[in-house]
Amino acid sequence: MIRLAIVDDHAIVRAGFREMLNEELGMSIQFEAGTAEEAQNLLRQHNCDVLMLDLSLPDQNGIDLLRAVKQRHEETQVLIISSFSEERYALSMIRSGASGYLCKDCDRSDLINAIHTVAQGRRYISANTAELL
Amino acid sequence: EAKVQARTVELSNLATNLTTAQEAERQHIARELHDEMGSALTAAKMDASWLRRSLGAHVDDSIQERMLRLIENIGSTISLTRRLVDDLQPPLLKGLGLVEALRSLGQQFEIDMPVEMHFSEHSVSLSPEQSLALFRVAQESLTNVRKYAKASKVELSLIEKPGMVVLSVRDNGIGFNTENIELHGHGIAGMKHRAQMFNARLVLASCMGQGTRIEVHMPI
Amino acid sequence: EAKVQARTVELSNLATNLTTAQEAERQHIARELHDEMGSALTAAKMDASWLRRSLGAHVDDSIQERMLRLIENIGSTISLTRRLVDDLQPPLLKGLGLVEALRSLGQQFEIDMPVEMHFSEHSVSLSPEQSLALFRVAQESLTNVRKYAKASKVELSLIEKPGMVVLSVRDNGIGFNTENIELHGHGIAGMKHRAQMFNARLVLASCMGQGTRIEVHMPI
Ligand SMILES: Nc1ncnc2c1ncn2[C@@H]1O[C@H](COP(=O)(O)OP(=O)(O)OP(=O)(O)O)[C@@H](O)[C@H]1O
Ligand SMILES: Nc1ncnc2c1ncn2[C@@H]1O[C@H](COP(=O)(O)OP(=O)(O)OP(=O)(O)O)[C@@H](O)[C@H]1O
Ligand SMILES: [K+]
Ligand SMILES: [Mg+2]
Ligand SMILES: [Mg+2]
Ligand SMILES: [Mg+2]
Repeated sequence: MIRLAIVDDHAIVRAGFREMLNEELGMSIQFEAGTAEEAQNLLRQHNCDVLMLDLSLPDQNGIDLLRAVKQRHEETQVLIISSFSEERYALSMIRSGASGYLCKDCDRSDLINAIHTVAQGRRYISANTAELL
Repeated sequence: EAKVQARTVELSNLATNLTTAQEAERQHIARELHDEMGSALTAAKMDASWLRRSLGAHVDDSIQERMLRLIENIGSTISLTRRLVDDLQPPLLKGLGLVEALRSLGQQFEIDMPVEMHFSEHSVSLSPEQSLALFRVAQESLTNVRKYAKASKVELSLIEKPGMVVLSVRDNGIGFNTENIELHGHGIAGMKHRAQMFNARLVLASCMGQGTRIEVHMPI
Repeated sequence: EAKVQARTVELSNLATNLTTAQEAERQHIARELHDEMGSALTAAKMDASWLRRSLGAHVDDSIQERMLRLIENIGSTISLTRRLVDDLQPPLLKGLGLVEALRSLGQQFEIDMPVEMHFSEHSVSLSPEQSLALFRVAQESLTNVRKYAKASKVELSLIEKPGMVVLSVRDNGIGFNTENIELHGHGIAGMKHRAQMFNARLVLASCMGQGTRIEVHMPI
């Protein structure tokens, strides 16, 4: 069972992800957070294999949270799910410790594929980004 | 005389304000687009996809087709939003700092020509405003290289030196006559003013047939 | 000396360019939003409504609910787009001209205080750039009135006179000392420069306790 967490400041977006993933066997959502602080608190209480992380959060930059997570919870894989463009930002995120980068408007199948990939400790990025690495 | 001097100060302040106001406006629009528009559209796309899955194959072809078109249409508005936001605001600047923002900028230009990059190892200590100013200078310089230089390569660097940070963009292209540049365009005039806003020095050196070098010496 | 003079010209050009560039950027974003975003969203909303009608009452409540939410969501992005476009670009200016744009601007301010409006009957012959400049002056002046004047009423007029068009904004509020305004804010400095860009004269008259009058005499 892959334990998931969703960090995004928009409830409606979290709800959308929850719906996409509820139907999927082999995954369960441990917690959701709307702020970086909430996420950090919940991470102390719950174990989580894959953290789905939005980059723009109200209280802290998503990138700072990414770094903090990688420092304190090494085993947690961070999958960035952002509405900023992958071609411009994915590489920097990967360099900062993310395991994957996905755009928010991705298809459900892409999301599921990405979660499986990073949960296995592999990288999930588009072919274009991979070429740049 | 004193009056002309006063007018110069007034105009310089005006230019500074216009520059600052424009950046503030960009940030405001980018935030509205990214936060409000972006999340509403993401939610809409998710709902549409959910509907498509829920309706499944039991519905008419015409409905399926329309559903698909709807999803595609929402997708294209998401792409447009993303493109507008990218142009308005370098989001990496705040989160990852100037070096990462410049690296990503350089990578974008690499599609057209090789970009050799050198960055100081330890994080550079600049204010957000200084960082934005240096980013905009790099952006305009690289745009000029792409537009005019006919260069086979360009170097982009940000180096820390005692008491200052030096941004440099250097190409090996055709070069140009740096006299009377005010007459041509506004990019360089804008860079000059941005540098001046922070008491930084702008060095512009170009030699016909040998390329162009632009540096900003930003005091820290 | 000559050097200061040259610097003044350079700065004045820079300020002009910044003003023009900002308006051009606003227009560009407004156009993308209006044309691309607006049309894609309108199409999406129509498709969603068509789907809702076609599915009719035969489908589950959960699907109907979701359909409704989707339509609402798209509707709210359409409103947001419209709001952004309106803020970026004075609506009506292009389509209906300066008088109508000013009338609508005045009506917006009427929520806070009565706005007495006088406009020349026959259509005023200004270039689009001149119209935009006058509109921006009126907008900034009315904003200042709202922010500072404590006025019980304001007059907004655009009158054609021989060889010129005169825009005037006059309030009966507290007034202010017009000396050293450069030190306070940038609104008036910006108006001044906008007027200068078209060889227009900006008249600023204010009397403590008696109100403020701002006029632009735009040559035609
Ligand atoms: N790297 C370069 N190589 C060759 N020529 C250059 C380079 N950079 C600038 N120039 C020349 O200098 C001129 C002025 O550049 P500037 O950026 O000020 O204005 P512009 O690019 O023409 O217009 P704008 O930037 O306002 O769109 C250019 O028109 C071009 O002729
Ligand atoms: N109609 C008015 N009545 C009273 N005071 C005014 C009026 N218009 C302007 N002022 C005074 O003049 C000052 C300068 O106005 P200006 O528009 O240049 O700057 P601002 O409104 O303070 O700032 P900004 O316009 O840059 O947001 C104001 O701060 C205010 O004190
Ligand atoms: K599940
Ligand atoms: Mg967010
Ligand atoms: Mg240029
Ligand atoms: Mg003002």
